[in-house]
Order: sequence, then C-alpha cells, then structure tokens
Amino acid sequence: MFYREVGEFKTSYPQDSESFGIGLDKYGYYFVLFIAFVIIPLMINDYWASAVLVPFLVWAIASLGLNILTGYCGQISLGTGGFMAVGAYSCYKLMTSFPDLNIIFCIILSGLITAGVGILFGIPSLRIKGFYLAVATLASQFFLVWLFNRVPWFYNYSASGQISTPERSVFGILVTGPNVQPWAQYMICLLFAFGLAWGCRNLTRGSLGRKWRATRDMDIAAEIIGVNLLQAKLSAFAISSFYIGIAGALFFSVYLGAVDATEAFGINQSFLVLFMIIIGGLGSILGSFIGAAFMVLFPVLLKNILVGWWEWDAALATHLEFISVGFLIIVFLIFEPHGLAQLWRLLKQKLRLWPYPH
Amino acid sequence: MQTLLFALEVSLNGFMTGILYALVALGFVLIFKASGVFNYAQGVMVLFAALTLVGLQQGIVPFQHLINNLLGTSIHGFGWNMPTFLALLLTLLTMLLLAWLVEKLILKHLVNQNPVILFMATIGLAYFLEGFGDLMWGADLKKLDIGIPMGISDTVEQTTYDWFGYGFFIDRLDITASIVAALLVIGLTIFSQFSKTGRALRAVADDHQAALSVGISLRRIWVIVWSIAGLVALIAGIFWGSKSGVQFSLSLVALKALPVLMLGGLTSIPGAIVGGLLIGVGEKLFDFMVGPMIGGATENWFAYVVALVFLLFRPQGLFGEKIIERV
Amino acid sequence: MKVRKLAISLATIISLVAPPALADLVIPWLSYRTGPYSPSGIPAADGFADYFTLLNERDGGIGGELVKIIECETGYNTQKGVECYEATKGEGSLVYAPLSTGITYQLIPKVAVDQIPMHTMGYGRTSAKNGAIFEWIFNFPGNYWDGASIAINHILDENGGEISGKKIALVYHNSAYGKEPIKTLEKLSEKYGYELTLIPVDHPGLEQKSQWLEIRRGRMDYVLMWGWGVMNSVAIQEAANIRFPMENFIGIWWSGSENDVLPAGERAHNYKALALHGVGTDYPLYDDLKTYVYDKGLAAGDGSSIGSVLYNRAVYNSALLAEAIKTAQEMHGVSDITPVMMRDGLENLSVTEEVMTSWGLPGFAPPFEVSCENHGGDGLAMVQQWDAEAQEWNIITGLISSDKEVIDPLIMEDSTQYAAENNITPRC
Amino acid sequence: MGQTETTNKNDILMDIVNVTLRFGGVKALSDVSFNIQRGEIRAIIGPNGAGKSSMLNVINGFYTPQEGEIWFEGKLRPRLKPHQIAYQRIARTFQNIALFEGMTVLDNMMTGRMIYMKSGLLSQLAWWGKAEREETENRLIVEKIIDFLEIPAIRKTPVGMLPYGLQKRVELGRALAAEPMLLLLDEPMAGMNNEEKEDMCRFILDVNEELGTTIALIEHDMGVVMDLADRVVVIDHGEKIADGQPDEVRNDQNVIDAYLGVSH
Repeated sequence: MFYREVGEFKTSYPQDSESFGIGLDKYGYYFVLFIAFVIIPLMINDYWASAVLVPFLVWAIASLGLNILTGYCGQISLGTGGFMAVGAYSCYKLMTSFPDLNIIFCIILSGLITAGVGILFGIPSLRIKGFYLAVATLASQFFLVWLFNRVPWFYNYSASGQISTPERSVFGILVTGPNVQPWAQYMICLLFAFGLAWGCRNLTRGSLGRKWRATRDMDIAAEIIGVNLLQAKLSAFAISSFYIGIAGALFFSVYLGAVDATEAFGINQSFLVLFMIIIGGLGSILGSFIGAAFMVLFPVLLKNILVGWWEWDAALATHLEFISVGFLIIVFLIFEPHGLAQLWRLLKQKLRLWPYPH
Repeated sequence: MQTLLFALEVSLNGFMTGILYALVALGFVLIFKASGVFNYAQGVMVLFAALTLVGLQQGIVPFQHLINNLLGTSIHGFGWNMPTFLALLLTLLTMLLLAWLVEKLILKHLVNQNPVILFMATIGLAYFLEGFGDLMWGADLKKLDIGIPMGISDTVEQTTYDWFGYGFFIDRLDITASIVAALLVIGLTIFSQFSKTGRALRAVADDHQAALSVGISLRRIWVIVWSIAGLVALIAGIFWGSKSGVQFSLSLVALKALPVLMLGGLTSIPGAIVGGLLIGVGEKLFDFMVGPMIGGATENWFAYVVALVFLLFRPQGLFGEKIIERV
Repeated sequence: MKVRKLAISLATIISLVAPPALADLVIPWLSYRTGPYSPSGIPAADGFADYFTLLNERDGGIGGELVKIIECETGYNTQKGVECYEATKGEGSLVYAPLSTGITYQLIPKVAVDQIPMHTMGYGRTSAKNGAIFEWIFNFPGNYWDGASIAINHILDENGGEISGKKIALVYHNSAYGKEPIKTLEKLSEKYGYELTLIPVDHPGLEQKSQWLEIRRGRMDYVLMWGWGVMNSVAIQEAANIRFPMENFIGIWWSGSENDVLPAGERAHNYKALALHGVGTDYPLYDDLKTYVYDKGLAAGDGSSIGSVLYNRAVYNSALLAEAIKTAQEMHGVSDITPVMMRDGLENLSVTEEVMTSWGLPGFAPPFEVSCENHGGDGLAMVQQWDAEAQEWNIITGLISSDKEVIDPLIMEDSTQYAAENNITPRC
Repeated sequence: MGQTETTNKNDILMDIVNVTLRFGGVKALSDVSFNIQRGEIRAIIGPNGAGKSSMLNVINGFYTPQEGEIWFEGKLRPRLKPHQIAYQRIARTFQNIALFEGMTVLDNMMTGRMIYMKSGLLSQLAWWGKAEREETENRLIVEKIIDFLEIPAIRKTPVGMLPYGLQKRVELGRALAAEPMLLLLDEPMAGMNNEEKEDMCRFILDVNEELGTTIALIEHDMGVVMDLADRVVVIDHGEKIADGQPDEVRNDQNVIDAYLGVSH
C-alpha cells in the first residue's frame, strides 16, 4: 500500500532511469548504506570482520565480476579461481617491488593486469560457445595456478612457495598485515565493493550493458543490429576479470594475508563464485551480494545451529551443509530459476499491488 | 632407440589411462546426447557408486554416524561381508533408483528450461550427493577390492623384452579396464541399434520435438539414460576406486573427463573414446618429453589447453555435430 | 535487508552459542572430518579428543582444571581455518594446532598479534624452529628438513655410508608442503653426491602413471615421498605396479598411515615411512584409554582408528600439549593459565623418558627439550615399515638424527629473511 | 547490369549485381540481380526455400556471396562484417522473432540505437557526461518510435512476456530505432491474425510514407504484397524469374508456373 509508484511523478527521462525509482527503495538503500558505512564499523570485531564480513565483501566483488561475464554477457566461465590468483599475485609483486606505492593503486593495478589476462583467455569465446566455453575456461584455471606454483619469480623465491602480505596503510591507517584493525579491514573492502557495484550498475544500464545483454540473449541478432561481438565479449571478459582481479587482490592482501596458489585459488573457488551468482540471481547486482552473503553465511549459520545448539559433531554438520546447499540450489532452480534477487523483486511487485491481489 | 621405446611405453600407458578417462566421459555423453543436460554430477555419481559398492560389500550400516549421533547408540557394521556379486547387483539397483529419483524430483520440474538451468541443477545434485554419500557411508578411506588383477603384467613385459630387449610396463588393471570399456561400448552400440528403447534414444537425440510427436516419452528416456549413466559411473568407480581407494577425491576424476568431452564432442560416444585416448596419450607424452624442461606436473592443465586450442579450429569437437548458424 | 536480518539472527545465535567457559582450559582443534583429506583428519581428531577425555575422566583434567576441546571443522580449507580461528580465539583458547600447512601459514602472523601460541607438530613452517624470531610458534619434535635429512641418513646407514652416484627421486605434493624438503635434499646431494630427481604431483594426485614410468625408466635406487591424502595411496599402488622395491621407498611421516598402504593390499609390504613416535596400542596408556574412555562409550570415533598412526600422532600431540600446560601451571603457580603462560609452558617443555612413562607411553618418542632459541626439538625420528600380512607398522630402526650442519644454516637463513621482511628483532 | 540500366542512378539505393551464394555444393542464389530504389517498398517473393531469406542475409552481410557485387548509395560495398553494415544504416527484422528476451521493450529499442552510442568506458562507468547525455538524447528518439507504434504501456515490460503480435511490433520498433535508410523485413506478418496484419500493414506504410524509409520485405501473403509493394522481385530455386510492378508480376507466366502453380 505504501510501496508503489502512485504519487511519484517522473518529469524527465534521466529521472525515469534512476536506479531506485520508488521512494521507499531509495530510502531503504540509504538506510543500508548508513548501516554499512557507519553502524557496522562501530560495532565490528575480529570475528565478524575475518570470518563473515570481509569474505562476504570480497566474494561479492568476485560475484559481480562473474555476473558481468555470465549473467549479463552470457559467457559461462569456470576460470574465476585462476583470475583471482592473477589479481593476488600481481598485488603481491606490486607491493613487494614498489613498497612506496599506495596499496589502493596496487589493488587497482592488479585488477588491470587481470583484465589483460582475461582478454587473452577470452579470445576463444569468439569461436567456442556454451558448455564448450565453460570447460575451455578451465584451461585458464589450471594453467594459471600451475604457473604461479611453478615459477619462483611470482613468489619471490620463498622456500615454501607461499606469498604473504607486507604491512601497508592508507592515510596512516593500517589495512593489511596481522596488526590491522577489523574496521579498517572491513572499510577498505566495503569501499571497493561499493565503488565497483556502483560502476557495475552504471555499466549494465548503459549502452555497453545493452551490448552484453543483447549478446547473451541472441548473439546473431545483436551482431546484425550493430554490436561488434568481438568487442562486446572481450570487454565483458576484461571488465569481469578486472573485478575478479580486485577481488583476488583483496582476498590475498586484506582477507587472508598469506596464500598458496593451489589451496587458495583452486577449482572449488571457481565453482563457489558460480554458485553465488546462481543462487543470488544471474544478471543482477543485488543478486551478487545476496548470493555471496548466502554462500558465506549459510555454512556458518548451519554450523552454529547444529554444532553450537544441538551439539552435533562437526563432520555431520558439514555433510548436512553439502546436502542442504545442493538441495537449496535445486529447489531454487525449480521454483525460481532467476535466484534470490528475483524473489525479492517478486516480493516488491506484490507489495506494489498490495492489498489488491492483481 | 631407447628413448623411442620409452616413448612407446609411455604412449601405451597413456592409451590405457585414456580408456579410464573415456569411461568417465562416456557417462556425460550419454546424458547430454539424449537429454541435452550437461550432467556435472557425473563425477560424484562415480564416487557415490563406488562408496555404495564398498559400503554394501563391507556391511557398513548406512547413516551410522547420524544414527549414533541422534540416538546415542554406537552401531557400526552388520558384521558380515556381502558377496561381491550381490553387492554389485544391489549397487546397480541403487543407481537405477537414483536415476528414477532424479527424474521424479528434479528433471520433471525443469522440462523446457534453458540448458544452463539444467546444468546448474546438476551442480546442486552433485553437492547433494557428495554430502549424502559421506553421510551414508562415512568419509573415511575405504579399500575397494572385487578381485580385479592389478600390477605389472608379466606376459607383456616378457614379450616386449623378447622383442625389443626392453620390457614394457602395462598395468593389468588397465588391461581389464580396456576390455570392459570395449565390451561396454559394444553393448551400448548393440543396445542403441537393435533394441526398441535404443532406437527411441537415438530418435530423441536426433530431434526432441519429432520424437515427442511420435509418442516417445521423454521422461522415460531420461530415466533410462540416467540409469545407463549410473551403470557407467559404477564401472568407472570400480576401476578408479581400485587404484586409489574410495574416498572424496574420487569425484575429482570428472575433471579429467571434461577435456576429453571437449575434444570428442559432447554428443558423440566414439568421440568420448577417441578423445580419451588422445588426451591420455598426449598428456603422458607431453609430460615425458616437455615436462622435465618446464618443471613437470603438467598433466592437470595440458589436456585443457590442448582441448582449447583444438576447439579454436573445430568448435564442435572432433565428432560433434556441426554448428550451422541461421537467422 | 535480507543480509541484515540474517546478520541479526546470526548474532543472536552466536551470542547464545558461546557462553565463555572461563574456568576450563580451552583447546581448539581445527579438524577436518570432511573433504579430500578427511581419511587423515578423522583418526587425528579422534585421538586428540580421546586423550583429553581420558585426562578429564581419570585425573579430573590437568592440575585440577577440566580441559575443554572445541572442535571446529575446516575441511582442510584455509578460509574455514581462519573462520575457526576467529570464532574460537575469544574463548580463552590456549594453543592452536591446525594440522594443515596452509592454515599454519595463515595463522603465523595472526597468533603473534593475538599472543596465542601455536604448535605445529611435524608440519607447518620449518624455520619456525628459530624461537628467537618465531616467538609464538612451536614445531617440535621434528620438522620437514629434519625428515629429509633423516631419510637420507637412513639410506646412508643401509649403504654403509656411501651413496654417491645413487639415484634418489623425490615424489612430492606440488604445494607449499611438498616443496619443503627440496632445498635440504639439494644441499645434501652436494654433500653426499647422490643424484636427485624432483617429481611433482599436482593435487589431488589420482593419476600418477607418467611419474612412475619416469621412476621406472630412470631406474631410481630410492624414492622419497612428501605426499598427502589420496596421492599417497595412489603412489604406493603405482610403485607396487612397477615393482619398485618397497623397502627403498620411504615416505615422510605424513605419508605413512594405514590409509596410505591399505588400498595397495599386500603389495605395499615393506613400504617404509619415517616415524615421529611409536606404533600400535602396546602401551599402558591404552589400558587407561580403554577403561576410562572406550568402555564408558566416550570415544570420539567408531573405534576403528584406535592405535593407527595418525591416531597415535594426535595422542602424542595432545600429551605434549598437556605436559606444556602442566609446565606452565607449575611455572606460574596457577592452575587456570592464560595463552601467554601457555607459551612459557611450551618454551620450557622438557620431555624425558620419565615424563613419557608418566603418560603411559614409555619409549614412545625421543626425549627432547624446548628452549627460547630452539622451538623445534632435536629432530629425531625413526623408520617404520609396513607388514602387510599382519597389517601393522613396525619400527625398524633406533632414533636417527638429522644433519644439523646442513639444516641449521638453512633455518637461520630463512628465519632471518622472515624477520627482515616483518621487522622482527630476534629475542633470546 | 540488365534491367537496371534504364533507371536513374541517383534513385537507386541498392543495386545487387549477379550475386551467387553457395553452401558447400548447393547453390542458394545463382546470378541474381535487382535493385532497390530510394523510397520504395520492394517485395521479394517466391516459394518456400527459394532463397528469399538468403537474399536478405546477403544484403545485410550475414552471408557473403561467392560472386557478385553489391552497390549501396552508388558505392561498391566491400566485404564487411554484419555489425559494420549496421553502421551503414541497414536494419532488419527476422522471420522467427529475434528479440532480446531478457530485456525490456525500452532496452530492446535502445539497443537498436547502438550505432549512435559512442560514449567511452569511463564515462559510462561513472554515468556522467557524455554517457548520460547520450542516454537521454537517444531515449527521446526511442520514445517517439514507441508512440508511433502505439506501445507506450509496455515500455518497461520484458519482451519475453509479450504476446506474439506485440513482439513483432517491438521488433519493428527496434529496427526503426536505428533510423535506417534501408529497412529489411523478413515476413513481418507471418503468424498474425487479420487484425494484427492490418495494423502491421498500416505501420509499414506509415514508416514508408512519413519517415520516407526505403523498405525491402519478404512476405508470403500475396494479397498483402500486392497492396503494399511498389515493385516485386520473384525468386525461385535461387534464380530471379521475374521483376516488376505487382500487376506485371502477377500476370507473368513464369511466376504463375513456378510460384502460384507449383507451390499453391
């Protein structure tokens, strides 16, 4: 009854294409931002930062990236783990080679390097389609991880092949290394996540986004309309990899602090991100966040209930986690193939019409 | 000369390994060909089949962990060992039941959906089965032994020694696997050529709409192909499980089958076999010739890179149907 | 919106879950009963839990304080390891034992900041032996570099001290863990003149045919293995397949459990592995475990893993930690110790034959002492061999020591580099 | 150049000269020549499988003929990719609707204006400057077309949810959004009921008359073709068998034999 367009008059086209058209939406959005930027940093502790919020934000960025490629441009990729590794190792090399370079630039540059690698591995997408492409992207996954494991230059010849992050600060506030404050760790990820989500929203509603979606929905028609498929696909690969590279850089430098290529960037990470966008919703920015939240929070929640409350043993809880994640994926697909974000939209649609049924 | 013999030995072994890859790949192809579903869960089905086989054979009480936890009991095993044959039979029945349940509970509700959605559903299924298998039979390592001979074949070594002055290494398990794979392919071919159901399968693979319009039930077809894929998974599970013991990592054999699929084409059974052989021989030879120069352990990515390069020239794979674009 | 609701419910749950158990001695155990390494993680988790259950049941804890084990499942996954660490560190956790090299590397900087000691028994970062730089990390009684050297010394013993020209291959898990011994083995090959061939195997290692063909072709005299998980059992199978003489195949102590040899059946007969401690259940401790734990139905597992190598290793690990707690209690004169006191306990730990007898484990492992400079013990180990017929491991050598001349400079080099990178001034 | 010699060069928008198209050994088009004059409605007809759609695909560059030349606006067209041809302002609709199903009507039509959108990546990323300006300018034009096609109520509906007839209309709108010089319509009335057909006819005539767009269309409904088209070219078995005014063609013996006689 309260949530609807009635009484909201758009007097210009720019107003009509605003992201949050309905007043209540806009206030809700400001409210979430307020919580995220003001309330949480005041309340956060080590556990919430390292175990929940930082991984959530990092995965959300990676999901945004994969969503650009898969959700918007329709190219399924299973190379996310490999591209995250590129981001992480670029970030490490930049941080250690140029100790004076601000960490923010290191992270952004890592994204750009990953974008370059992404373009390289995106070239086959011009000829290979569908599942063949999905499997082909696994080549990048395995090759990149092997490369970082194999070439000692990438890990500065350390004995174990691990890379670990040196301490770096932004405006005098430590953001990496073991001594970092939880709120600082959280804030830097939040800033990147917010900026990138905002950029993603702009890109996907503009002409580039339409190019991607047209390619996804019907590539031949898109080409005849004037979409250069080469450019559309490669730009999707590049920008998606840019996002994923930044996620990888944050994953390494801010979140974990030390990584080993095989363990941290294995094939299961690629699948994890794919699950996030499926569950959250393909081609939806909100979906990327919901999906990441779901995949990060759900296991923690389940573990806390089963192990913490009911005192089941931890292994059982993990088996049940697998079973229920699998079950939920199937249930979602059957009842709502467009993910949690679509459920949210449908709910809003209902609200808009409430209390009238139709 | 010596190097050549080594290379030959490596190729032969690659050939044998390729057959094992092809066994896993076959399961994917069967389902894709008949229903257009890319079944990501095939690898987990391999694990699940092997787990069930060992569990039954060793008389493990299903869900003992869960039962003990909920009821505070401590039951562990039935205390008997089931004869291998019976265990095999019961496992096969379990796989058939699984196929039926998959159709009933998942596929039925996703008819006419985008292939990507179906693919994702199978990812969900993979997750589910992974947890379910562990919950049912326990996550510890189990030894699988149904009496398949293993180890170097003396006959081959002796013969080759007589011929070349260098004895070749061939694993007897691999020889058995090749024979079984050959029988399986022959069996499948006979089935699809000469049985009524087989013809229906081919009809569906050729043209869904047309097949439906002449009264072939798509849902029955799905149950059948998933059952056959379950059988193939069981066979692959037996061979891979005998090599490494049965545990979680067994499901990762799927990753070795994917490049085989790309190379052979998703819709072609001969493609899966030839692709498997090419990848098997190729990756072993590459690791043998080039590996030492670039530090080894190339097998994980070599197959994928070869498949990728190959697809650039032939996007539909070796034997896949040619893609014609129309407007 | 949804996120917030979830977060709120989560917060309630967490606050309800964790009543601070201040009176207990809390030891978290980052277990992995699931995932690709679960066959190894399960017996270890059982052994750890059973030993502390025994102490609680029999002695009423340590120094009058009950021990509370918090088992947190990681699935051998680094991120979950971090989550477990963050979730448990606030509960008065005394010491961490992650049983994973990957998680260890994550936690090394974190525990130093949080001032909680970490004990990585026979795994983790080797150069953490240098206690002057790694104040909070302990890796006694032995490390990977010791292991590499001990394996070579064993081969030396068998060959009357002359192995120059012998061909030795290292089959290793292509990860941080597997790469550990390379440097040591290279240095030792300079010293003894053997030929070293490096053969990496990528995770998971289900398919190793080309590696073993290479070993067969190269007619290797000895094969050393740094493997983990399914890679071990496949390697032993393949070694048997090419009829490699099993007595010349030596695994590190993480490649020497029942799980690794059983799938190969009798063909694994005579396979060797290094041993940090004794094998089997032929110790007085097991009588107590039976009386106080198993018979009371308090055992953590289904009983199948009791006395297995990894179970024993976890028992040994927990005995060491319990001893360190005792030491700390005596040093500080309080029973309810803090993590900082626990660190002192670990650093002043002295494990003698009498101490081990008091555990009910006489002659179980080498005696050693920990000091400020040396957090790694003496690096002594034995060699165990698999008897496939009896399905048991036998210790076949006495204690073998490692080549300190070679290893100590390597440890110094690596740890000083770490100190330089992280601005650490050496203590002691 | 056969029959086209007599017409005034300036009036010819597109001249198709001796085009031959082969798929493997099969000839889809053999030695076809005809032209399209500025401002006319040109129909291409023929029995099923005659090569009409292939002809359209050649015109907009989706197929490249093995032989022959295509002159557009008095210039010989080099070999171009389909998306480059779109920039010459040739737009089309498809026999089986090829809309972007996941997008709204508005987005579909905005995609039609792809060739006019030139803002850079950074500008788009920030939604500022050229990108935003461009978006608004193009939106104005699209809104005019939406009004013209009488579909303002559905502008924010995903096209997948629309009925067939409306989808056809939206597809026409998407092609119009490109402000084409030459509009190609592949069976615009296929599968429609009479009412819808009438609407579509009206839109096609309006487009032609009000906007002055040159139209080439393929259509099966002979009645519609005779009413709409200024000139008709008939193709059978990949060969041109007649070309001229609707009346002439209707009475052409070849056409009656090949088309009306054989096929219907």
